Amino acid sequence: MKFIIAIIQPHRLDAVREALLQQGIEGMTVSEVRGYGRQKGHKEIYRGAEYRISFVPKLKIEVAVAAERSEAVVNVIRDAARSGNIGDGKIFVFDLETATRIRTGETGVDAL
Amino acid sequence: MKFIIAIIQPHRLDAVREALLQQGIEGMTVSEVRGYGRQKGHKEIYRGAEYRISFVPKLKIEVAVAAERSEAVVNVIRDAARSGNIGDGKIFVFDLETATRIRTGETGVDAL
Amino acid sequence: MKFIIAIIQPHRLDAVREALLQQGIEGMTVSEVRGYGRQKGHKEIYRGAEYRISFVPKLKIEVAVAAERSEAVVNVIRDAARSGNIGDGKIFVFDLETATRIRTGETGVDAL
Amino acid sequence: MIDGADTAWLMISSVLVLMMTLPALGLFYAGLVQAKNVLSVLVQCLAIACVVSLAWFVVGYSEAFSGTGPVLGDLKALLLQNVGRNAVHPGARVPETVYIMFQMTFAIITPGLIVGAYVERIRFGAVILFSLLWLLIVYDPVAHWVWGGGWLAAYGVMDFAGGIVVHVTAGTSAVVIAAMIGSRDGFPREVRPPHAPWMVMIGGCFLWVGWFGFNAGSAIKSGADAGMTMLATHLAASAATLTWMAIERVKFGKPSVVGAVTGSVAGLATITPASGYVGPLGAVVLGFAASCLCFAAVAAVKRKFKIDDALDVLGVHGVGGAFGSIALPLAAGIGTGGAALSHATGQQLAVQLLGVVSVAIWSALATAAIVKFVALTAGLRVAREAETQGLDFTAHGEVGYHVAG
Amino acid sequence: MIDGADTAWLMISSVLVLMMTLPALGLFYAGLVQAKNVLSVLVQCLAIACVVSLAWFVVGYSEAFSGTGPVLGDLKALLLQNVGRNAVHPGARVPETVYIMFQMTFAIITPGLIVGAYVERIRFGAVILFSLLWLLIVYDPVAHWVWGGGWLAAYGVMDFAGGIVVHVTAGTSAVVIAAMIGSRDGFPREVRPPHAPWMVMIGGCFLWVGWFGFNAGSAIKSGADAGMTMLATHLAASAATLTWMAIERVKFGKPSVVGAVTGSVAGLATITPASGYVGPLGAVVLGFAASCLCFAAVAAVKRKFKIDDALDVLGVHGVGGAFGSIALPLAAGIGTGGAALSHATGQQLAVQLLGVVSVAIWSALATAAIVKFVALTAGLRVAREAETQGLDFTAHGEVGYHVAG
Amino acid sequence: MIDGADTAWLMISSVLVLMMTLPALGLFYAGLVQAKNVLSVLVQCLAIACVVSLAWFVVGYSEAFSGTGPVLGDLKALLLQNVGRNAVHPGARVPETVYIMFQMTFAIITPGLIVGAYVERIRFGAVILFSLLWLLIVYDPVAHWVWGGGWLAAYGVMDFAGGIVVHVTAGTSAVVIAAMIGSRDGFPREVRPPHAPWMVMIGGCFLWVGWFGFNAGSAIKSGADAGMTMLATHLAASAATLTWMAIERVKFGKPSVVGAVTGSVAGLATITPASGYVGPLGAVVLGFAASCLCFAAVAAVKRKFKIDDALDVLGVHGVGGAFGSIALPLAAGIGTGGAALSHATGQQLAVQLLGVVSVAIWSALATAAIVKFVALTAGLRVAREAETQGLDFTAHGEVGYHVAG
Ligand SMILES: Nc1ncnc2c1ncn2[C@@H]1O[C@H](COP(=O)(O)OP(=O)(O)O)[C@@H](O)[C@H]1O
Ligand SMILES: Nc1ncnc2c1ncn2[C@@H]1O[C@H](COP(=O)(O)OP(=O)(O)O)[C@@H](O)[C@H]1O
Ligand SMILES: Nc1ncnc2c1ncn2[C@@H]1O[C@H](COP(=O)(O)OP(=O)(O)O)[C@@H](O)[C@H]1O
Repeated sequence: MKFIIAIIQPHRLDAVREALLQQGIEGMTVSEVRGYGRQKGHKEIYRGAEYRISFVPKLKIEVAVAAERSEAVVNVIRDAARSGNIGDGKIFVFDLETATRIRTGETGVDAL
Repeated sequence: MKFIIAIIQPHRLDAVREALLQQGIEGMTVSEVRGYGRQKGHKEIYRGAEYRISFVPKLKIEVAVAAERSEAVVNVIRDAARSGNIGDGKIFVFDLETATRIRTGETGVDAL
Repeated sequence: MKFIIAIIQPHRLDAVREALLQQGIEGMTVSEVRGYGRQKGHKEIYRGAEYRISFVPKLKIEVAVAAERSEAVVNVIRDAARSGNIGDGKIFVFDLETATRIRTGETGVDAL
Repeated sequence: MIDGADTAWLMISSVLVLMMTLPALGLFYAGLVQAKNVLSVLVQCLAIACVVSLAWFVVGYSEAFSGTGPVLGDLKALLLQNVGRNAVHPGARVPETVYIMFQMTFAIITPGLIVGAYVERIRFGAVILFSLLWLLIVYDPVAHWVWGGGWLAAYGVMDFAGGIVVHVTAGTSAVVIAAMIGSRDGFPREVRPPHAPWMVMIGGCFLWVGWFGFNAGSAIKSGADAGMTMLATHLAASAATLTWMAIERVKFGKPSVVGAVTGSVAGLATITPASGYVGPLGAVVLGFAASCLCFAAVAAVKRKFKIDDALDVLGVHGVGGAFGSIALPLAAGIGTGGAALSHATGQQLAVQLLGVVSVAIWSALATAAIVKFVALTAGLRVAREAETQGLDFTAHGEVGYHVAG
Repeated sequence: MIDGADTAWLMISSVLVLMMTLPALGLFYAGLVQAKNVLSVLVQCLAIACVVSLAWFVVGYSEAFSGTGPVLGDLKALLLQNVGRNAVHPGARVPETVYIMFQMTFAIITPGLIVGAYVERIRFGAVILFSLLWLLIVYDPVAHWVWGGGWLAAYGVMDFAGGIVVHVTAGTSAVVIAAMIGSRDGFPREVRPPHAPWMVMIGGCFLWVGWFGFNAGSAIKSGADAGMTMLATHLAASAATLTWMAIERVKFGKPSVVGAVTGSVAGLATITPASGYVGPLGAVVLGFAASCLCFAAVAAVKRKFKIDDALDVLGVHGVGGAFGSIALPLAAGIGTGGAALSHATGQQLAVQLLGVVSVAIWSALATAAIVKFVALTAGLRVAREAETQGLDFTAHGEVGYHVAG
Repeated sequence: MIDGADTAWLMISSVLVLMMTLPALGLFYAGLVQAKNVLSVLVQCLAIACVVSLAWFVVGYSEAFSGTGPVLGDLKALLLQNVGRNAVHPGARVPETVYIMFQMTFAIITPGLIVGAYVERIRFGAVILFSLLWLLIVYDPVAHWVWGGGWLAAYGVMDFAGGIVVHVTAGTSAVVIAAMIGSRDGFPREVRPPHAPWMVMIGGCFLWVGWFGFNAGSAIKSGADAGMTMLATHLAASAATLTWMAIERVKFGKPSVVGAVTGSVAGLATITPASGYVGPLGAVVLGFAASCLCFAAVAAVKRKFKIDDALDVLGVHGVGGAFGSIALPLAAGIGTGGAALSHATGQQLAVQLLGVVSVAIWSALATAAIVKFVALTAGLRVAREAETQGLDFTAHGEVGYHVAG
């Protein structure tokens, strides 16, 4: 199995989720993160003073998939998450040794 | 070493932490995530309009352990986190190459 | 490629970010987590009642790097994040199979 | 002659009504939107308050309350330059300045209410331009017709504290601008729930307590009338709140906070025109009916007409205010404690209907024209990406919550 | 004859006291609970306000303030149908309607205070049923005894603004219902800290400023008595706040926000019965003693009696109100500025004690019976899972904070 | 003789001004700091309110308002023991107690304003000691000079509601303590933005509505003067708010919430001394000028002088108050509605300048000495780690937001 971590623009979440659903991927975990990269942060100006906000809000999506579907899923996320701007994010793929469904104790691909 | 990521129901955190403590696992990292899966989200109704909340609040627990303890720890988490309902979550196990304790610079199992 | 996860004290973020920048690492992802470990939580006292707060706020930094830079980056983070107190945190290193830049579709080290 | 007690009561009522906009209405609305738009709503309310105040000073007060022509005031009070320091408001025992101030707070909150229609997608410049024009073209004339001795006053229309002048104008205009600006992206399927019901509740509470200044202040005198008005206002709001909760309990199984507060506001909007004319029992009956009616109206606007009047200005304020204005002649006769009508009940009913309908029509037409004009000049709606990212950052360069340092 | 100034003062005092419940008490309590119960507390306060208001209108006011029988009013004011628009309250110069309104705001906040005892675990239906019965069986009779010409008034019991009528009734009843409903899951070891001390502070501040309406409004007249009452109230609160901070500084090393505000409320509850009778120095002394006593009481309830009176209604309000009521005859004599007692000091002390004890006993017994009844009918406590998940979602279908979109 | 209406107005004004500190100023400042310091700011405001109140009771009122010596009061009102229950304030028709209360709320907010200078790094003990000494050495004498019949009053200095007494003293002292305590770690490059602009907005709104008590209450009488003062205050704030927004729009492209509210406060501070003397047009002009000037001053303090007056007390309050005090003689003559000056315009200008400058010098010198003393005794600044971790936890043992359970 593979474990995919995607860092995306927050407003692409719905698009990515729908694209994954269409691929039959029905499980995922999302969390809020802040990113630092080529996309520079922004400035906020309060009372004439500039505040540099270096980190940009991003979402992290984690999906565990069977190894053979990994590439397809990466492609799907890439296409759905792309807006064409700097800061669109990254997709990382890891090897996943075991997966367990807590409720049933099932393991492996069945647990996903 | 292995790195275990468990996605659990928020209210099972105390149970899981105590179970891990009893196993002698004294370190872990927790974060808030939102999950999407078989457990469907809920609806909130405001002024007659329905709002679908697709994502369900979950907690993510991360624990690094010596490889030989990995299976036992997975079992302990599975048992402590189970409430028997859909949405109880998953446990993922990864290979962990190196671990370093920042304070002392110790590495490997000593760093945990 | 390697994927480095560091759990650090929140107030060391700026130091770590600057140290990484000097190493030429210009991308990273940060999130808020709560840690449990040797550093015990604190007590808050309200109206004479003690409340134990077991979890301590930490930050998690994730950085993907080319395999050959991994060790250097771990060392840089370790030095920048260290305050010498219990609770300074850990650095974990994982093998990263593939990385993709969403915007361009570039993969591998180019995507970082 | 100036009476210290009446003056003190009207001054404190002015403070209460201003508090209804700054910050009560702002909080009420800001809690209902998404977290990324919380600041935009607050600053829209603030900016409206300021623009209206200056416009009121320059020409608005003259238009509405100076002279008693049938259609418009006589503009003699431009820049308030004819208002002496010790001038007394005709027919009352309070300084002219205090009357100007009190009426200004009404002029502020009325376009403020319309904010609920266009939140989360309007350009900030459009808010300012729209509110200014709307004040001069809709609010001021209507206030003159009903309260300033204009043609509706001549007909004997009764509107104690603004069912017609405030709520019918705002409600009708809201639905027009909502329809013209278009729905929020994703409406109705993907719209997000209120980001901070607790904020809605605080805003609602301050609206409630401020409303005593609104209604009981409208007696323009401290005494028995103000007293009964306050009691009636409170009882109607209580009855309406419980009714809304009961409806939700029956229909959805759970009474919500947002629903309860919406019921309070519906009750308050409904009692407004009648508050000075009904006794306690009449007030309770009106409050009960208010929630039944507004609950249905809120759903109808969204589902039947599919108009994204985002925070239900028409359903809650427009319908409540119209209903209270029309039901007033009947409600005044329920139980003891009511006041006399201008006409016999049947005739009063007809007059009230005339007032509501003519004001609604004028508000709708004029608003349509103003919105058209704003769209062509300042531009009405932000770009899709700005809407997605939220107005707080795109229009004001700020972020509402920086809790994570 | 109606006096405009007295009327204006009583109207604005009513507004201030209502604000103490909506939203001040709500915020104060909501900040002290967990984030998952923030809305439930707010809506409990709102619902209580509405239920009490309607009950007050239907029968409550009659029970408490119509007629001067020893035990209960004469019910002649049912549905307020005998209250004329221009009726004047006997013995005062304000409209009857305003007196009804002012007293209603007291009737609202008193069961509101009890919310602090049962938060985070009670069924919403139980809140409503309990508060209604409690109003009719505990509050209204006691208000009649002390303020409505009942048997305690005949004895000459002094209670300027509700030490006995409000704080002793609420405090005693709170500990009874807390004991009967049982502790929150995990009490005392695993209970979570206040989720929003900033909200506690805002609520506390609005309680403080509202309390001027509560105490100085109870003079039912604008003038010297109201003035001294206001000054005494403020000084007592200030002294109590600093005292609580000092105690915490000495005992725990750090003065906390929640502690400081708790001190303020303890001081305000304690000065309440005495506020119209003491001078500035007496007020400061009372405030100082209030925090010493209440600080000890709060710890005792939790540790000795192991009762989960979650937000310390007995320890802060009950003990403060009782102490202030009993110490009143002594405090009135400290320094200049105090007012005359009904009896000689010693005898007054005995009468005050009688008042406090008999009201505490009645409150405790009646509350026990009411809670039993509610448990058998509406059901008292939510299921364990609902408590774990939080009342906001399980009872009201909402989430307090949706900051993450 | 006591007048009920004047008394009611002054009592409610006192309530409003206290609300300006508790909680309005607290919220305004707390929203501007980082999340880890939100509670510390709130509790600093609360503690200052309490310490000042007790000090006012013990000696402060005597120092400022008892007797008319040129430099200080006669201390005859120590512990307020010479204040009878029915005493009337000389020259007015309100009880002495109410006058004491009203003036106390001014004495509370003035050191409260200075909080903005030293937030996020001061020791809590230093806040208390500094504020106490500052009250006795700076505020009380200056209040006596200008309002208590002291030497500046003898010169005919005009300061209706505290441009000099409140804003010049606070602003000057703020910049002195800011310079002496040193900048926050990371200033100016790494300082974090306001953690909760919505909280700034709520605080700002309650400051605005409370300010009517501040300014119109300063008429010490309900009537025409209070009325015009209220109107002028509101118009100046409106004009200043819009002006600040316009400047930001032009300079940065976006008008911010924090900026808009800052403009409101700048306008309010500026109109304060003049509020009782100008007509509507003069008020609008002053409001407009206020934002232009304060906008420049805020930037200058930070950039030119590199002083970390963290929340811009000098730039907004000091500069605004000074400007309003000096411009008053001119503004009173703009349009109709103004009041008479003590002297001819030119001479009045000179007198005003004398007042502002002498008070600023005294405030600066005395503050420097007090700060030095506090540094040597209580210690001024927390340790670096405490600053990094935040004062909420390190000084008060609490956490502002526990949303995640
Ligand atoms: N080396 C990295 N390791 C981990 N996360 C990274 C890394 N580089 C970038 N990211 C994440 O990806 C986001 C987007 O990267 P950025 O360089 O801004 O633009 P792009 O995706 O267009 O290359 C960043 O905000 C950060 O969250
Ligand atoms: N393929 C997946 N990859 C990552 N996380 C997943 C995946 N499937 C489910 N999850 C996480 O596990 C949680 C529970 O899954 P769900 O399908 O709802 O129930 P169950 O655990 O009973 O199978 C989800 O809310 C989500 O956070
Ligand atoms: N076994 C572990 N797995 C995952 N995270 C851990 C583990 N042990 C510790 N941590 C994380 O590291 C943080 C610091 O650990 P702690 O034991 O308190 O101090 P130290 O880093 O000095 O050993 C913890 O708060 C937790 O977030």
